[in-house]
Amino acid sequence: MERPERLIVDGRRLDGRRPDELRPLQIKAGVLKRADGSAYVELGKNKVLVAVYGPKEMHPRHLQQSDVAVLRCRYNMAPFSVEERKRPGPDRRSIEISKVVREALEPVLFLHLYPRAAIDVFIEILQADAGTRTTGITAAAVALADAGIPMRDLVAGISVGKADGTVLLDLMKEEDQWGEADMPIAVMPRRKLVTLLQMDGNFTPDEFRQALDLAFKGIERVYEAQKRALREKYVPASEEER
Amino acid sequence: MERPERLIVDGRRLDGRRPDELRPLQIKAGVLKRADGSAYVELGKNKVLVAVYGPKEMHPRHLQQSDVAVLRCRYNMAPFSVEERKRPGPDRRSIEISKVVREALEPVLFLHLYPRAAIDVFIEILQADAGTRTTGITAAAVALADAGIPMRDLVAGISVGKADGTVLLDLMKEEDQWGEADMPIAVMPRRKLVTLLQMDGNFTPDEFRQALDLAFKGIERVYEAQKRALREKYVPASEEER
Amino acid sequence: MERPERLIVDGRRLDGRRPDELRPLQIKAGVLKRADGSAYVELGKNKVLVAVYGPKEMHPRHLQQSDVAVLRCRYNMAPFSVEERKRPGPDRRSIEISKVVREALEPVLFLHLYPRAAIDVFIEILQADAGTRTTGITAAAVALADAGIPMRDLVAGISVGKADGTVLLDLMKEEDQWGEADMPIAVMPRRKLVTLLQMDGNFTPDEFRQALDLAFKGIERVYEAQKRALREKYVPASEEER
Amino acid sequence: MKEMVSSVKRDYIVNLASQGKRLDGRTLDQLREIEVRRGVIGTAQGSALVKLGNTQVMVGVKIEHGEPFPDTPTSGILVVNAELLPLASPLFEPGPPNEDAIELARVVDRTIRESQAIDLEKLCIKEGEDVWAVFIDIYVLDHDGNLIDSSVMASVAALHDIKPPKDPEWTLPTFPIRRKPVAVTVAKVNGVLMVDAGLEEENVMDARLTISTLEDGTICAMQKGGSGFLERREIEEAYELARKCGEEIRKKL
Amino acid sequence: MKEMVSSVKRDYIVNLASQGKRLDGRTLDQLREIEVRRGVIGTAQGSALVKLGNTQVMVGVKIEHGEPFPDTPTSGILVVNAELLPLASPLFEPGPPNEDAIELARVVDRTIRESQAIDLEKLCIKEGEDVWAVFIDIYVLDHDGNLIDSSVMASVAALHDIKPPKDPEWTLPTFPIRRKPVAVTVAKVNGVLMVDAGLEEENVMDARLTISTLEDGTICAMQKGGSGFLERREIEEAYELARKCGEEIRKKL
Amino acid sequence: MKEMVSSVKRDYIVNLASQGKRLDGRTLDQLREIEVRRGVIGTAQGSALVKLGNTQVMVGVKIEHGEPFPDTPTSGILVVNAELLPLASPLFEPGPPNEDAIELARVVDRTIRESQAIDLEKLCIKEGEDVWAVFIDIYVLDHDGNLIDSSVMASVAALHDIKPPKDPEWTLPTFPIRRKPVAVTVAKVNGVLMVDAGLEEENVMDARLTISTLEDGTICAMQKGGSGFLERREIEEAYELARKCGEEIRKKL
Repeated sequence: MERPERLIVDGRRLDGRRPDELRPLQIKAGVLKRADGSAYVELGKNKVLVAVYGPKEMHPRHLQQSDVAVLRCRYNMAPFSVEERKRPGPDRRSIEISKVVREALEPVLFLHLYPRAAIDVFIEILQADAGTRTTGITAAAVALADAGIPMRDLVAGISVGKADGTVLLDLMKEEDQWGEADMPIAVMPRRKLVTLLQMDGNFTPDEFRQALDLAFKGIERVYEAQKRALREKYVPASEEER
Repeated sequence: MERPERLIVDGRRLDGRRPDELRPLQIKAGVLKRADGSAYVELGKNKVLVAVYGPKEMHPRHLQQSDVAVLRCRYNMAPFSVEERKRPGPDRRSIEISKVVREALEPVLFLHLYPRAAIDVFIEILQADAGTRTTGITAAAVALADAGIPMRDLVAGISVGKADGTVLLDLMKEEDQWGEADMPIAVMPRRKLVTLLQMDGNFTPDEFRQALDLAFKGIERVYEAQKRALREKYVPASEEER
Repeated sequence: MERPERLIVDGRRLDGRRPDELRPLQIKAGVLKRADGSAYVELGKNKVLVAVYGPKEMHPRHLQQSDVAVLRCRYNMAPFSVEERKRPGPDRRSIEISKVVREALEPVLFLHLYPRAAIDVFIEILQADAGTRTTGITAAAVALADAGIPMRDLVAGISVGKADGTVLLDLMKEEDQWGEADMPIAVMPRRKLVTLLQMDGNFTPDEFRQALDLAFKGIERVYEAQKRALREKYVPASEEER
Repeated sequence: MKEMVSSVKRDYIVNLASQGKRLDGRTLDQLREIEVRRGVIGTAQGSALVKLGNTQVMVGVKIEHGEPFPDTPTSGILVVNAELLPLASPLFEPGPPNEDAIELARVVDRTIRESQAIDLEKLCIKEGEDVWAVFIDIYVLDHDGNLIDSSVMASVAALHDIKPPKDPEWTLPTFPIRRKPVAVTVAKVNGVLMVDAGLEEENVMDARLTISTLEDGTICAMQKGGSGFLERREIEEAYELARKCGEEIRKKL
Repeated sequence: MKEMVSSVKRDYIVNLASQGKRLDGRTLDQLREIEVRRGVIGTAQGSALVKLGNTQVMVGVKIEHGEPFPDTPTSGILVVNAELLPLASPLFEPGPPNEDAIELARVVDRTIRESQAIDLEKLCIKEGEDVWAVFIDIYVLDHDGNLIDSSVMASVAALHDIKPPKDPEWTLPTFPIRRKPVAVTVAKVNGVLMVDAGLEEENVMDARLTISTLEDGTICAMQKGGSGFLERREIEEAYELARKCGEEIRKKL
Repeated sequence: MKEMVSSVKRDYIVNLASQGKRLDGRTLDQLREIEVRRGVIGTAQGSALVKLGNTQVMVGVKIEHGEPFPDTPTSGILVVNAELLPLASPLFEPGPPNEDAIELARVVDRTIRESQAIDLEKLCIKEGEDVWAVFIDIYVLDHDGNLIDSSVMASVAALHDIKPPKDPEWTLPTFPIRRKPVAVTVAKVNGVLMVDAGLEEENVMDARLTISTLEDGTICAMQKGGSGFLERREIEEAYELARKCGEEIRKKL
């Protein structure tokens, strides 16, 4: 595909969004039978499924921690999730993402409640269109809640970036590919604490501050959608109307 | 190599056999010193060596089963056993075959007699010419008996199939490659219980029944050869003549 | 690079050495902070760094030996240590060398003093120019001494070989590549006991004896340099002058 | 890989079976509810999500350029891969496909390949050099039993969903798929045969026999599994079940 | 992978930090001593050994022919690999790079790539077929904390040390390196921010934020690490520290 | 990898050795019975089965097209691989070759390569592009000691058994094999040297020295193994044993 001459025309992005607009976001909790908790999220063309297992006994035993539960995360892309078929199995990118996603979720969990246990979070990217790691975090937080695991707060993720010199919320694939900067961020929304922050490209100090502003705005909306999804699962519709 | 115009001419196959005829079959028990039991089988151009170790302590320990012995099978082709050198190590085909071979042997073993133990069956294909998995099973049963492991029955294997529209016993390489169907089967011969059954190609329901008939005929002959091999090893020739 | 017509002209080698001359040799003990012992050796263009850890608890536990410590050696080449970038990770050559290096060091250690323990020797070839395994042994012995591990003797390594029909001490890259024989050797210098001996190429029985003679001469000089390096580290310069 | 089952549960299932009954009220020859959704993944040329009771399997098919095998220089390539994702079961672990995943992929492969459902000869671009490679990736999302049958369903549905790739070298009007092979796995529980075993039934079965058939009743693949044995009579009964239930499944695809 | 720390040691470091002090007497915004040695490896096109306090990192750069990626047919290739050698720490084990080594390599990669320090477009030999591949191999020799910053330093120093390869196809006068990106990692210890954490400080930190900047203060890469969180205020403070210390480091390169 | 030996057994073997005797009645410089069967595998170009006492090693040689190494564009390729099959010993485990298997393959490789037994220069088809690759696969079937010597025997016998491949590009009348290098491994048991150690002797030996020689006594490869040491005198004695027994072995090949 060729890069279009401009990614932003008259203040509108290729898909018609304004710079501070999110793509359509749908979250559903409790979509799998076997998993202890699960969630399915669509953000634009991203389709992400997450399952949580645990707290459960840690195997192999020598990885048990005597004072805390161990959180394990696996971010994985389906072979058919991208334009060119991806070979199954972890690559360097997915290993790094699995690590930062784990570190983005750890701050909200009470891991000391479950010494010697393991909590597993499996993130499957079924269809990818930029922002998969942050969408994965958004889904993982809902799946953890669905599994009934006590949490200090949810974690919501979103990406901000820059294209054609404009700071943008929630990059789509074309903006990620041809834009000038990409900054995934995850936040505990209640107290606005940042648990994941990565960036590549270029930001002036001023653009960086704008990007943070925009990110916190986007996080609010993601958080609302997360809460709605959990309410939909646990509060019967009729009861909610009262 | 080019496919010959016909695989069966005047009711005779490329090597002169009739449709219901086996290739020459030779079985020898107890051919290795270190192994607890062993057997060597030649079926036509197939050359197969099998060793059995066990029952023995299972390592690693976390794979022990508290109520039964674990049977482990490894089907492996020598790099020089086929036309084009095969890279050493397991591939998807050999992993699948190892599984179905194990499931073909399990029904005759009294695994509950040896809790926490392991029984290892190593099948090496030294020269391959179609029908290696069933020849491997035939050899494995003899090797298990040679190891003195109690068995309900032997297991005998053979392949049936179809070429030029004719249902055939014991496919050779050319018939396997250019024929229309291949059906490996393993049977506990005394009560005619099927422990392995696979098939690919195409069979009408009627051909399928013919194939089963032919298979059971072939199994009889394989069984006779197995018993002869075990007798040759354990009954001194002179004694047998009495 | 093309092979020069002659590797020895007027009794002098490409770098001006006589057949029985060593390349410049520098040894430094205790160059790393984290390691329990370490050494850095330059022999000609070879640059080798060795770290020793241990005796320490052996993990994984099932590899513990109830009566002795286990010595583990890893010989590894940096990707940038050779002309064409070497892919990281062990290859067959480095696995074999790790084994013979371990067997070259074991005779000087009192492994029965540390049952259930492990001693790790990590040999990193930072720049390679023939003779890396023997240089690695030379460095490893100093690093073991630096770690305070009791030893019967040091072990000194050197390579001898043949080029243009002349038996040579301490082959450099060009002599190794285009010469007729290469024989790495490691010796416990005090009693002249050989702990590593390998050879490839061709030696008449007479050349072989010459090569051994030359090797023992070279080992003496390597041993002197090893002792000097250990003295430099442990005896303050001022004190030594007294 | 079987899950542990309590002996009470085992006895209960076995008892029911001997009376021709099952845990979820089905008859022995009754399938669970089947839901097939096509076109679920936009980045795949073809895709489908199959729900068979609570079992969920997604399949995505990618079509790319590939080099033909030397012995079939004019034939397209078919690659089937199955991932038993750790999301789908507490017993599935991350890592390369184990023997269960490999067996699953290979049985699906044989069912599709041997049925000649895909006309691979049409997928040649340049003899001996360039052909179309068809990658079928089976993604098991939720495991409640009978992965073989549901994976064959999802694969066949995804193949029939294929939109040709946007590539100047693709010249066919449509993807050359022409048949609907269907696998039916018959489980043997204490001597009783039943179709479409749920997970708890699978955990107590002695053996299983998968029979893949075509519209006309032709068998194109079989696979026995499990540590038990089958009598000849049972094999012939299994074929009848496979034929009957296969027709039912085929209507959904 | 964190090492075990006694609670006494932890309390001591935390206490010092709350008073703006550190174990080795530094201030919170003070780097350890930096020593940069270039040209240490003759078999590499460029190399450098960096000592940051007791931490030692060697980098060797090799330049070889390579095939360009299909989507960037005129662009050279950059490959960054990091080895946490078992020589460097009792916690590093032989084997393929683990998640820590991969993260390290990828943060260095992004810092160099996104800064456009190397003009990759100049490294094309023949469009779509042959380009120069630049291999940066990071060799961690002694681990006393702050591997990211020291690895970026050693990589940038090695890139600036490059002697073009002796190859008839190399036609540039020099290696096309034009900038000096610098990474500064800020550690958060019990709410206190400090730069260039030593190993013992790293072992008790809650989180870290690496910010890579260029001469003009532009940010080209960031990476948060650790199981803790950061407030927005802390992120902005970290940037100021990164800018200030970055300039100091850049002078050494 | 050594097997456990009881101290009684150890003492017995050591005692015998000190009297110049051995478990199976041989003298110290006596080989076990050697049986060499050629042409045992029809799918290989050359093959041999060697029995050395109860030790059994099979070797199959395959000849295929290959690409030459850049630095030897006119030279054929020799690849030696050894598999310590789990059939052969309770201590051999399935999996990729461990250090023992790799050492075995590499000692055989050096013995054959350095003896120039194969004229690799004759195996060039098209300079820099296409040469013959000779794959020697060593298959250890039954391990009763002295795998190196038996593997060299079987490899050399298999090479001398080669029927040229049926390939239009093969133009030589015969396979260019011209020598018979032979390896003799001398074991040192409590200071006593003996040839062709059986498994039980290997399990108590301090060290071993393998010396590969040619017809004229030239040494083409050596390898010391084991955790012990050798005196110079022992090395020279080992050479004499290698030369003497080598001649004996060569007659069988």
